[in-house]
Amino acid sequence: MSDLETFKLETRAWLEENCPPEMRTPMKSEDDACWGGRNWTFASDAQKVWLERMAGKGWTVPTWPKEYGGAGLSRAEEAVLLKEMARISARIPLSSFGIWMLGPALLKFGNEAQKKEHLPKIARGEIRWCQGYSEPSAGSDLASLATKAEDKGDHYLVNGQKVWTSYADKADWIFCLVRTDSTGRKHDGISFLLFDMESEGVEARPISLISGKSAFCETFFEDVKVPKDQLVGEVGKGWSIAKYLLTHEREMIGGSGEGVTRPLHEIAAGSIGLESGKLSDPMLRAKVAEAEIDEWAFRLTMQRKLAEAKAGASLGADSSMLKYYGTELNKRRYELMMDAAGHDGLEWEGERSDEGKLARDWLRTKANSIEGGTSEVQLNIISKHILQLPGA
Amino acid sequence: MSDLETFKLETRAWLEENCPPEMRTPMKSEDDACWGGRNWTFASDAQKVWLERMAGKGWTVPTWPKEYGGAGLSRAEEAVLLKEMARISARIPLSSFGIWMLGPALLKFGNEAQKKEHLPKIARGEIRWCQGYSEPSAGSDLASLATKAEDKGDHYLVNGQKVWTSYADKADWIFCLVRTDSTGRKHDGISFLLFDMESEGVEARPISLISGKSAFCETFFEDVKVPKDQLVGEVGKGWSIAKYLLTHEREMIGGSGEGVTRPLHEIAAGSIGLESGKLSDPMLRAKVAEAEIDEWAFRLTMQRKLAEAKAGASLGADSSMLKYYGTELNKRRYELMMDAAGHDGLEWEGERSDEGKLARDWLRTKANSIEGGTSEVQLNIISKHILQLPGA
Amino acid sequence: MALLLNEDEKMLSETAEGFFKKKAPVTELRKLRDTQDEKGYSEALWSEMAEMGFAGVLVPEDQGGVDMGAMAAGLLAEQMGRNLSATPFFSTSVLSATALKNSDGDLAKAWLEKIAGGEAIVSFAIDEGVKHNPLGTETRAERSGNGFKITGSKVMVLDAHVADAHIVVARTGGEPGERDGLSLFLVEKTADNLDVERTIMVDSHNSGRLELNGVEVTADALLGTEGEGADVLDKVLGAGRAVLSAELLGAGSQAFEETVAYIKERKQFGKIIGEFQALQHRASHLYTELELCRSAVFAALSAIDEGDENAVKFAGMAKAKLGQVAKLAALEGIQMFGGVGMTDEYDIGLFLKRIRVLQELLGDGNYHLDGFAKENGY
Amino acid sequence: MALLLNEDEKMLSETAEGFFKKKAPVTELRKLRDTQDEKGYSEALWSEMAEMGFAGVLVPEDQGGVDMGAMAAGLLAEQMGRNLSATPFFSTSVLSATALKNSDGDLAKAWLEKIAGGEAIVSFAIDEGVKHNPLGTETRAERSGNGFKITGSKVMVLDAHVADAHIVVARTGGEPGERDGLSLFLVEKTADNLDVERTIMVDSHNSGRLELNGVEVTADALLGTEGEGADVLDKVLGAGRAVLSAELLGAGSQAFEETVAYIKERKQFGKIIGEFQALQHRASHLYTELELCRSAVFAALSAIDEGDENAVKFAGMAKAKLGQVAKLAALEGIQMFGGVGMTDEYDIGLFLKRIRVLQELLGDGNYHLDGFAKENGY
Repeated sequence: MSDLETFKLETRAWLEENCPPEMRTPMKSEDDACWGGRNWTFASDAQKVWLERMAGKGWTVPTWPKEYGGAGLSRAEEAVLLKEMARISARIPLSSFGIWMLGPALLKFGNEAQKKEHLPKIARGEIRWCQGYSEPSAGSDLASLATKAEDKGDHYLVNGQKVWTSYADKADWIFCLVRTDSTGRKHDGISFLLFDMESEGVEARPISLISGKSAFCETFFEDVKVPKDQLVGEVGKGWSIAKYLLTHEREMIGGSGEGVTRPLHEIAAGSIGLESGKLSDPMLRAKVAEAEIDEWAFRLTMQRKLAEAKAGASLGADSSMLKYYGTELNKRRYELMMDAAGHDGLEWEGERSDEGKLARDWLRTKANSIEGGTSEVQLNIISKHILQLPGA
Repeated sequence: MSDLETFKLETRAWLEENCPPEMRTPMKSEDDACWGGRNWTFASDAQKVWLERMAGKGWTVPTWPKEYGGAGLSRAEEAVLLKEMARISARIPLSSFGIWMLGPALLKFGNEAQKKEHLPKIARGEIRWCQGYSEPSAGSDLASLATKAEDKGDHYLVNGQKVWTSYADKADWIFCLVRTDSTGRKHDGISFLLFDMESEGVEARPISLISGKSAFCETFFEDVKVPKDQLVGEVGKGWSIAKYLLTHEREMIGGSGEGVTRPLHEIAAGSIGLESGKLSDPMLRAKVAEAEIDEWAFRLTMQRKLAEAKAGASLGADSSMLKYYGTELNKRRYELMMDAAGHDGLEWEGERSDEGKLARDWLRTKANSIEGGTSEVQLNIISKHILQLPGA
Repeated sequence: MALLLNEDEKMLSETAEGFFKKKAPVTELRKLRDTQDEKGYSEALWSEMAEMGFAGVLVPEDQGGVDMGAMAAGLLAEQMGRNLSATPFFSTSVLSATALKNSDGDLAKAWLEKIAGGEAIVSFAIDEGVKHNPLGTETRAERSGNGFKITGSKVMVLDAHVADAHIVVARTGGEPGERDGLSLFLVEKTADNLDVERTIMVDSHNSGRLELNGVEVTADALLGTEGEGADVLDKVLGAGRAVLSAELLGAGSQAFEETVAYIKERKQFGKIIGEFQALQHRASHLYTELELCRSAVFAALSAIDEGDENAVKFAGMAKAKLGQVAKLAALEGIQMFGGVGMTDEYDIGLFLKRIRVLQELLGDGNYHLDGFAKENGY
Repeated sequence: MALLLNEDEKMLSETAEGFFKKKAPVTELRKLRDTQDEKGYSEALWSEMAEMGFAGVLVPEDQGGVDMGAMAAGLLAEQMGRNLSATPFFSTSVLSATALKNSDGDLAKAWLEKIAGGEAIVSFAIDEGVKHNPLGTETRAERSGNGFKITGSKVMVLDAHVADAHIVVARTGGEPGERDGLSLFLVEKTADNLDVERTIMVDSHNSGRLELNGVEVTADALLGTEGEGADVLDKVLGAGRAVLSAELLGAGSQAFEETVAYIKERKQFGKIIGEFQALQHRASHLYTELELCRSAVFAALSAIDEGDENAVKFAGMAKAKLGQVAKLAALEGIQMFGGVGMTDEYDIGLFLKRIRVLQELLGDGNYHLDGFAKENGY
């Protein structure tokens, strides 16, 4: 038996024994996720037990080295683990920007002390992180950020404002882009700091969105003191860490339509019905068919680009292409779903509409082509890096 | 009886008596038009007689002053004349860039001698004109023209090349933009010259287009001598004459879809047929309906803008809007006609397809959004002059 | 066809512009929404609209209206569209007033008077399913004693929960899908066996549902001729769609203008974003589309006033075009505003929501494209 | 599904790229057109293609072919699309070869051998009306003596006038619109009562019409089972549409790349026009669409080779997508080239013409969108 086969059987057995039955049902909403952190209240014992057991195995971050709280699995072993979890519909034990974003960046750019300090706590869900990138006046032009970190000898003094910081009101620590030098090119002089959200001078206020509820905050820093050893990488070299993380984020968002599997035409038929075997609205039918074929071609393209990446080609600027098309397509999908839902889709409150779920989801998709770099920015990137058009 | 009523009755009687029966049938193609000029061969006696009689009345250019070969009619009288001609399906007696373009420019910018010399010959169809604007390296950027006219005391020496000169191979004279000064801003230093196409050093070569037959030429000037009294307006001020003429042209092209009256859905139904009362191709049906509604809204907009212009408002940059939308819509129309025509529309030669008429017309429409200022240029003009966006 | 406004219309348009900007701007809609106002509209505003003659814009002079016609109603709606004003104007003064004035009888006249005086809100209950489908009406009205007994459900009934009466479209004959057999009834809010439910909508404008569980009405509650309601309905829907198109024109134009103003100010990458040619071209295209829209709206409205035989068809064509373009204006707006456009603080999101509702009401673009093709025999 | 090329395929693709660029570039098409070449293709080129194994790419090895499958055929077609190469490849080596190899019998084998050897051109005659409509076939084949007598008209028969034989789809039963009753016949060019007319097409590639005025064929001319031709047809059309999609990918990509190259050089208003952001965004969008197209083409081709039950469906989906995007590439190209693009001197117009034909063949985008919806039960 191959090592991988052995690993599979062992994993299956362990999961069978250790995954609580309550954790073997699909999450009904974002509210069912476990985010961890200092102030986390577990929704159930099962949620707590499941996190502890998985963290104990290093399986909240299976490919991280063991000394940082991971299990040191190979990519192939990780794939087996995920497959075995999927087999029993096991929930992910921990949702975490620490795992998805900061962790990879620390592994690549952090020093030994920082890795030792932060990674295990991320792996165990003890510290919940948020991301301090966007600023009100910067928008798409991330690098023109203005939040200032002054060198005060043993610490930096941080002043400024961030926006779109997801869950800043619930996070324990923040990884944050700040300007340590404003004399040279704007991309230089940016540094990458970590600090505690309970530091004096930090305030986070949730933002109300057009879709209502929101995880986003505005975050204000007034004379926040950050010890110098909380700088990641070199001073003034934070932009390369940021870019590394942005590419990650772009791929995640571009693929966000991926999980949605119910075919549009089924949704439409369920709402407006068929006449003589065809969708009762012939014009909508045409648009649904077009969208479904585009979804098919897009899914294939995701797969193809992933396959190319696995075969050694760098995804590079193609991630912009995927981000651009995937988000625009998802917006189209929701417009069509709203068309099909008709009057029912216009409700905003009340049980019948599940508190306006479709309308709110539809509105939420409008951010797809803005967050993580607007569609316009992605098109600029394609023009510049792929087509190499002048002045792009 | 009002003067206009009297004029109407007199006009009707004169037309009844003077318009030959052969000239009372719609033109079957461009070939039936009478262009006049030194080398013109009349297609029939009727064509010759009709031109002579109309020119004799001053009705080839009804609103021009009598001393320049016109009839000095008011706009209202002209409208009556056109209506009465339409009543008996009378053909226009003379097709002429002299009438449509140069005439209005000369009336506005020419000196008395030039008006006396050229306008009557235009009115009588004795001299056929062509327009020398575009150049190969200039394209949309008309003002960057390079054809040079050097001041040689009593004459200009013209060297350079024009392109897209319609019927240059058939025209007697050309009105031509040349550069008399290349030191200042490119819009300055442009002058407006008239000269004989039989002058030494002029050569016109027809251009073969993707649609086949073409009225367009490339025109070459090598040391062409042009007497100085053939300069219109001031030296270096030719750009304002050009702009005046371009606005004329834009309006003509934007409205070029206007005359086409057969509804798209009839054409489509004639080609692919109906099933249970609906176009047999449901997807094409959706696109045809959308295009027809757009055509309706566009026609209304043409009418509305004309009504506004009549009411005293200046059309201004709105002519760019009409040019942009009208030409794009016409291209869409022909794409849909090609879709409906299917296999039949793909034939290029032979009687069955009338020598590939539809395919050639379809290809010809692709120039709509290029000639007279590209769609991109029109959108720039709207951005700048209507929306007043910065840097447009 | 009148494609230019005459002096009276210009004056009305200017008056309306000033009125709604001052009395019912977007902040008023926010207030109604954020205070969870029970009525969902301002009674004081509605009274003023009655005084100005707006409430009775389509009501004959004999019943105290100003009877200015569809073009006038459209000009008012355009300004309400620009300000997202929440009023019972559309349900009461457009749909129900058109229905009532095309039905003889004292009852109709009495309600027209109340409408013109701002004393009554009358909702118009037609739709039953997820999509607009007038001939699909299933609600039944059966003879019962001297009157009728009505049974069925209605959705997307604008201003239902604040209405003093509802005009209900029901079948006295025929089967769903047929034109024959439709009748219109006036049902007072006090009727027995009538349940009215308010539904909170994405655009924060009033809408609701009616459940008619055997509602009894007297014979004079029948508006017009029994079974021939479809003819009245044509007029109601024609006027309704044309006026909705006008409101979409207002909302779309306002969204567009606010977007253009924003991109003239917002800086990114060291440039005003309005300098980026890609945005310029999209804005210029949209400008052009909105100009086409204005022509379509004027043509549809004036065709009604001129009694043009194509009036209903034009209204549908306008609704198809406006739904599509106003939506484009909203989508371009939300994208060009970027992140801030996603926050509730900015108005562009409210325009996106309102336009979504307006384009759905009385048939969306797909419905009217299909209808246009059918109308033309293809 | 194979979304990446394996080493063999990569090598084939590179070979084909070099071959067609050298042997059958656009100038060769111009030459055929401008000399009004009677054959409309180069016999020398076709012989070379046979030697390279291209002519027999789908022919079984037993009949002298290389039997490399649909993916290989698509890779060849892609390169022909890039060069607008005029060859009998599609009619003969794709459509007819697929039909023949899915029919038993010695006759089929004999013709497959000739195809692989480059010794025969075999056209495939299916369409009869202005639009593709395989089940609409009206051409009839009636029993006559030991064989059949075929009567009907065929249009858009690629390479008809140079074909040594034609595979004709005809009804031996059923009515137009029905799937049952279709049969395929091999008709030699020498048959009596057969008129072949060459039609000169907008893309300067070979096409023609057949008039079958009671063409007599022997029983062995029936390919496959009488009345069950639709099953073979599925395979022919599936392969045909997938390969056409590949050719569209080639033509669309080439048009796009030449356009991008042009806007990097052309100056206007003192700037390289490729610097204008509006053009950049349109180009980047098109790049993205073409990437989706490549995935669709690879998926459709490999599904055939893998015997996937959805292969025919995928081919239709790819054809729908490719028709639309390649057309966009041509239209954007012609607009961005501007005036010179309208002249016959530049190649972009030839791409526009060829793409128009390719997207029409075996069903245009509308046809396949509708078919896709039907296939999925809506």
